[in-house]
Amino acid sequence: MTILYDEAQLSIASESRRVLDAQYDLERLLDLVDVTGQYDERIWQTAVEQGWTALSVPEQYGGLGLGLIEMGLIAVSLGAVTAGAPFLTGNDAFVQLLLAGIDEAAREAWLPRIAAGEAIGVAALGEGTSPLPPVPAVTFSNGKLSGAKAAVAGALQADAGIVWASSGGSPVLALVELDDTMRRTVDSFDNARLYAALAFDGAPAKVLLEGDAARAAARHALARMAVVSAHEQTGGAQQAMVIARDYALERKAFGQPIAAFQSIKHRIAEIYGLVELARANCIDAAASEGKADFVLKACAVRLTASEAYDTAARDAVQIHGGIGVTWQLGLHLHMRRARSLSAELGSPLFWEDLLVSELEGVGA
Amino acid sequence: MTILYDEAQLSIASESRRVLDAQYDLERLLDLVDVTGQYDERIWQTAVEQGWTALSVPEQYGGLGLGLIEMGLIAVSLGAVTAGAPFLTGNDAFVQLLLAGIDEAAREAWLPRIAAGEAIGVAALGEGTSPLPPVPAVTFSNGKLSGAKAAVAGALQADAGIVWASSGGSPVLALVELDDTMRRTVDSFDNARLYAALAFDGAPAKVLLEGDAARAAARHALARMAVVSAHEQTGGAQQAMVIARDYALERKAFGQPIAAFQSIKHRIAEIYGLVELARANCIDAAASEGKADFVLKACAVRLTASEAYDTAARDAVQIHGGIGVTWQLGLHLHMRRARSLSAELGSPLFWEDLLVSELEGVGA
Amino acid sequence: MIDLETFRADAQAWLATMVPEFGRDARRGISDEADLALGRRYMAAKYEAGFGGIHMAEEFGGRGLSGLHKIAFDSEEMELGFPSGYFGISLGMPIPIIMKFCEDKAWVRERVIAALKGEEIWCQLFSEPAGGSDLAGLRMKAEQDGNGWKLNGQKLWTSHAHIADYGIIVARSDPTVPKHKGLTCFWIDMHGEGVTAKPFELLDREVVCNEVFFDDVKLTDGQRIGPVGGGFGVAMATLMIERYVAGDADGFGPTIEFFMDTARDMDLGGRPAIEDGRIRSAIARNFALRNGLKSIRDRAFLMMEAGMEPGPEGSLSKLLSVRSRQKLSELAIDLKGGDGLAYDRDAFSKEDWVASWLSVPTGRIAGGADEMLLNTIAERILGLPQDHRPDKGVPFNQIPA
Amino acid sequence: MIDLETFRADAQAWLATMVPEFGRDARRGISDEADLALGRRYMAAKYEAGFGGIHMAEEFGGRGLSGLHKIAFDSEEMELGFPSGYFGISLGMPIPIIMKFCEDKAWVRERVIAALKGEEIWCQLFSEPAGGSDLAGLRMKAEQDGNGWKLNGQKLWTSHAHIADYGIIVARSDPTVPKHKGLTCFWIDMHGEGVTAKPFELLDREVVCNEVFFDDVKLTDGQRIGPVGGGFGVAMATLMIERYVAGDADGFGPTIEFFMDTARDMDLGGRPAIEDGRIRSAIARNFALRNGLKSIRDRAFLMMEAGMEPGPEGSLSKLLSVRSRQKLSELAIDLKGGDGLAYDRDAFSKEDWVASWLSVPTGRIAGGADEMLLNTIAERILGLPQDHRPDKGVPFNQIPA
Repeated sequence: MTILYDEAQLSIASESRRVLDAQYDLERLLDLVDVTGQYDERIWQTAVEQGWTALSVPEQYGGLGLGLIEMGLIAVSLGAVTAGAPFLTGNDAFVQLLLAGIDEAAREAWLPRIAAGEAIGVAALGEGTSPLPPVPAVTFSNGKLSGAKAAVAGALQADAGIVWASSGGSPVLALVELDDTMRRTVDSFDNARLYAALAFDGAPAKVLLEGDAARAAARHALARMAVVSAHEQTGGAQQAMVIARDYALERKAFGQPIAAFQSIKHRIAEIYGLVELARANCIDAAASEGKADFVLKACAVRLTASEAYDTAARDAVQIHGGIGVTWQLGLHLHMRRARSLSAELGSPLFWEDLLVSELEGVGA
Repeated sequence: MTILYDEAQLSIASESRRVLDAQYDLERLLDLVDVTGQYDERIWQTAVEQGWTALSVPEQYGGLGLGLIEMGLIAVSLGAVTAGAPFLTGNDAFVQLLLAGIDEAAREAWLPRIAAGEAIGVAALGEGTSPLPPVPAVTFSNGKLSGAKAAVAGALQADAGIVWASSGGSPVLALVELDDTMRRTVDSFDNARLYAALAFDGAPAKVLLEGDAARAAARHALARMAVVSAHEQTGGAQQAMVIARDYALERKAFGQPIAAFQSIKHRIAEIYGLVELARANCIDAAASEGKADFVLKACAVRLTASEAYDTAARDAVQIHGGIGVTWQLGLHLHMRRARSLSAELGSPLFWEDLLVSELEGVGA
Repeated sequence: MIDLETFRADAQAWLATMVPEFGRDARRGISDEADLALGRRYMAAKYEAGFGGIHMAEEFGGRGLSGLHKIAFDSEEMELGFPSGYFGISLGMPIPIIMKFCEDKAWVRERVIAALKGEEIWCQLFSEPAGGSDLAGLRMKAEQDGNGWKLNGQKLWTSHAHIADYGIIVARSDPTVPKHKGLTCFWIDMHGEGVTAKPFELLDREVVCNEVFFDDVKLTDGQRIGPVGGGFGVAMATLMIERYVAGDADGFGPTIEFFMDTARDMDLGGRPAIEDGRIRSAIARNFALRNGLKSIRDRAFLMMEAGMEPGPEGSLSKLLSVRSRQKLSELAIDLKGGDGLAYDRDAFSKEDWVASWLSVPTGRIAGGADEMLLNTIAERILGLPQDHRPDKGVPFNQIPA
Repeated sequence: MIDLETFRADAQAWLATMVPEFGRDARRGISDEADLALGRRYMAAKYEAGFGGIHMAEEFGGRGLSGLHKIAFDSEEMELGFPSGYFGISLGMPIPIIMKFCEDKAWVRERVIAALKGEEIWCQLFSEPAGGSDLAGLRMKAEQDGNGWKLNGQKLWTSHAHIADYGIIVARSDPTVPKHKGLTCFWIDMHGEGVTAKPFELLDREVVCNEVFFDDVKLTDGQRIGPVGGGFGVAMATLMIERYVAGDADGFGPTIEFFMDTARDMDLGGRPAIEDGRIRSAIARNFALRNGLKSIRDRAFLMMEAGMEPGPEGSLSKLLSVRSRQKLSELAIDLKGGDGLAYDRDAFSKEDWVASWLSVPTGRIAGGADEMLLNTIAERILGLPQDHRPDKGVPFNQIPA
């Protein structure tokens, strides 16, 4: 893998953005903020039609067999439009974990449906404040799962999940079909993320991996989710920056565009720096999959992309002044999404610790 | 105590500043940077003449019996001129520890001489990276001290020290007369601080306090040093800010004073905020002596004053552009002093931890 | 005059008795209309109890106490979440302005008492689409009309206009002179012909602000406040009146103790988050900031009590406290992970991290954007030059739009 | 062309053999003169070994390799602390300029080879007391004098002028036109009549910069570079030439691994500092920053190799890396407490926190102050407007001083 995008990749980037821009509907997105259980079905339909659900599924299971770089480029475009369909990251992690697992039947059952957009999967790894607890409190025994998982994005509408659980002192990854009794809606400040806590009360499940293999696969899946999510954050950050820049050029105060005031001008330049660092780390991390330092690179991009999106969203609102804090302008969608993407995969503190552990050669 | 200065206090502030400004000699201060063992004797002579050495010594021992507020005001003035005589903080801590101790003979021997400027004392509490190690490595037994103390400001020229040591598992504060065999010069980036590591090899010493009483007195002395030093930092920060402001008003680029560019203008306004927070915390901490939350308030002012001085010094240099980094302009004296005051009494991390422990009611 | 501590104790005692009827819990889940009605009842009770016009003269039903007494009451009241927010601007700025500038004193007395009792609400119509920070850039037209005036144009960001009975407005009476010089101030009847208030939602769905449209609104010259062309001065006086209102070192968000509770409850790598250096740093830095701001405020109070003019450092409070609250709220939400994502629409911004975080952006704009506050500090306190302003000294109608 | 990795291996091998004679340890404690002499010997050896003019044509003794090869060599060389700093500007800007603009090619060839061998040193005389950031505001006078020119005035910040043999200078040849338009560029003999270089010390006592005084210095018109009045363009070309020189994601300070070693050795509250959240945060944030900058640089190299124009994000490296190094250096010194106060004047800024910290302020100014870099990013990349410039379009001699 190289950190230069090739022609095909560049066309994925521009084409996905074009398709999404054409369907951008601010009113619809604003409607999704307040209600639980709804998402932007048209965008997801587009994702299916465009083959994005098939992207990372191997060809033998009806997919396109493309890699993390391509997945990331789609995520950048989805991030830019604060897409109201939260399945990309979870679906991809579900696919990765199935591929890592030992259960060929499960792959054959699920991967073609995922690729075709007929089913949606999630990875339910986190509990409480940790996106990957060393010893999960959810237990697996006698083919059944018990216990609760923290808010999982997309889980309100997903068909199946792969769950990080403990089985007699050893970790497992277990595949479970989700039904409504297991989902507890989390009413959030960003409801288009479709958050649900998952509560298992003896739900039947199949073990895909156990022990060290499960731990390695879960770590990899978490890192991969972080990288996909970082692309989404970077897309959002870039878009918030562009919105802020355009407004600063157009809005006048004291007889000149506010962009001529260095407090505004330099702030946008600083955001540019954060966005470009995030983008550079995105490319680097995506190209590192399969290498020994993939988790390390995932930590690096997670941190820079979170910082970029937080700063861009916060400052874009501030640069807009009063109009920036109105409901109708919708700039708060970036602010909400920056926060939800940051909180849902573990705090910066978790990722800082993991990064240093990786540098120390300890691992999580 | 109130957080409003009274007339007498205001006159201490203005008079000390007037006296010091009149004697300010940049060349002399620059000369002190590079050589070890020298300090600005004229400034110290002035301090003695002005009664600053007598300030916190009780009247019965020939002093003025004034409090921390007055001591702080002198420190602000000394900080503003990056004074080349580093004895104020150490001398004051030496006095406080003698007063807290049980040895009246030692008080009678030392306090009048300190007040008269005939002797100089220091408190040697820190070791390695800690300004007050819970279990000091320096030991006291059979009337003798053994072991080493980290760089102590003023110690190259001090006559006596009070040392934080361990005696059979329990802490003690011990008074020791310093001779040249005990001093190991620390060649520093701010040599006017007269740093020496103290290395005791069976030096005769007298115990002033032991056990919990020693611990309480040492904590108090450290907090008081932090408060005096914070005043010095605040004086330095304010001065660096004023220097930066004046230069920004005078220096032109692109046809206008550089102060008209918001990157400069807002930065100076931000420094103003830090300086005023530091000043407000100074007054509050000095007025809190004797109250239960004195250590807490000392932590707060230590943190804000360090941040104010660091930022003011760093930004003042940056605002000056090229001229700011020349030796001859001497603005680096503030940069050096900001760093030396920050490093010599323990890192911000130590003070953050101590502050939270105090809030939690745990203490150091 | 009753001493401050006795007064504070009286206030606390009275406020405590009001909690069941007006406190935060009583307000949960009720409609906006019901909440406003509750607020009016609370204001009436407050007036009745002698806490309505604390620092006003007795002719207004006030107690003639000092501004410090009022601030003491307000600080205590703020912690309880009473429905008094509808009346803050009304009593804070327009009422003092009419007391200072209007000549018909009987009419003024009626208005003041009705406003103190919560029966009438005033709003302040300054900002416009083309100028929030740039007040003097406003475009609302005031034309001579017989013996009176005629208003046409639009205001924006007017808090509570949709529930207001009266308003103070600044309009451009002469576009041919430089922008600061062509403004005139009036009071208006918000129910009058041609005035239309359209409330809109902020990002947290709160409905406070309005667009207000003026369509040939007729005023008598008696509604004019201050001289023709003197509107900028009146507006500035308004903005200065409440310079020393009760600040909040917590930036109107949760306390440090609340953050510590959050951090104690959270696990971080197998230990309570409060044991982590980064969290301790956040606690320590925020404590130190707030302690400094409190010390600045206390010193200002002591100086005012002693008849001195407090220092300009009071202007730091909103800038520093609100900005730092934003990052602390983000950290708290992230720290809570899955739990941090949940949102309770009825939560109070001093007791909930998401509510706090959602309310910060408005706080960083309202009452002066950060950038304007920095300019004010730089120019007024430090003597640094004004920004370049191409519109300076140019007749308003010759400034390019 | 030799491939990059083979070339890098060759370079490493050769550099390793040079360490005993020219490495950091060999330079400790020797005089400035001896160090310069050592530097000249090193440059001669480098030329001899074929690493002198890596990307230059063979007529100059070069190898005709790509810019990437040169950058690869420079990165390897930088880690070893060789005395090559005296020749960096000389070879980086003046030499390419004379190669590009001067017509006497035989003379140019002589100069280039002498400069590559370290026998001659060039300096670049741009900044003046009245203008560092504002290059076009310079005041140095160039007057027509018979067939030639006469220079009078003062330059400032000229690196290595006191050891230089030649210089490139920009002077004002016409004060009656707007400031960008009245400048002309020349090469000069630094040993010539009327040229006086006065070196001065920077805050870390390093002697690199000079004031240079010009007192009726006579030049022939053959020393002119570019057209009369075209000096600003030549100067800009100079500044652009080395846009893609080897950056250093560590900001020319210690590596992250070095910081980790520092933090492992330090006690913090009874545990190694590296276990503390704040230290882990500093490590992680700095790693992520540097990793991003390295990725930007690698991508630029790949694009150049592929014949594409690299993106403008390359301009972020100095701004972000040097600024972050400042805070990391402060933290490291504070963390070391008593030990942090010690200062070794011979220490290298990549291997010592105090040396690093003392060298940062110069790094934040040299090659463009942070504020100018932000302006450049904002204006050139993001299309934001220029700052207000009262001097724009005004004849130079009518701009108020």
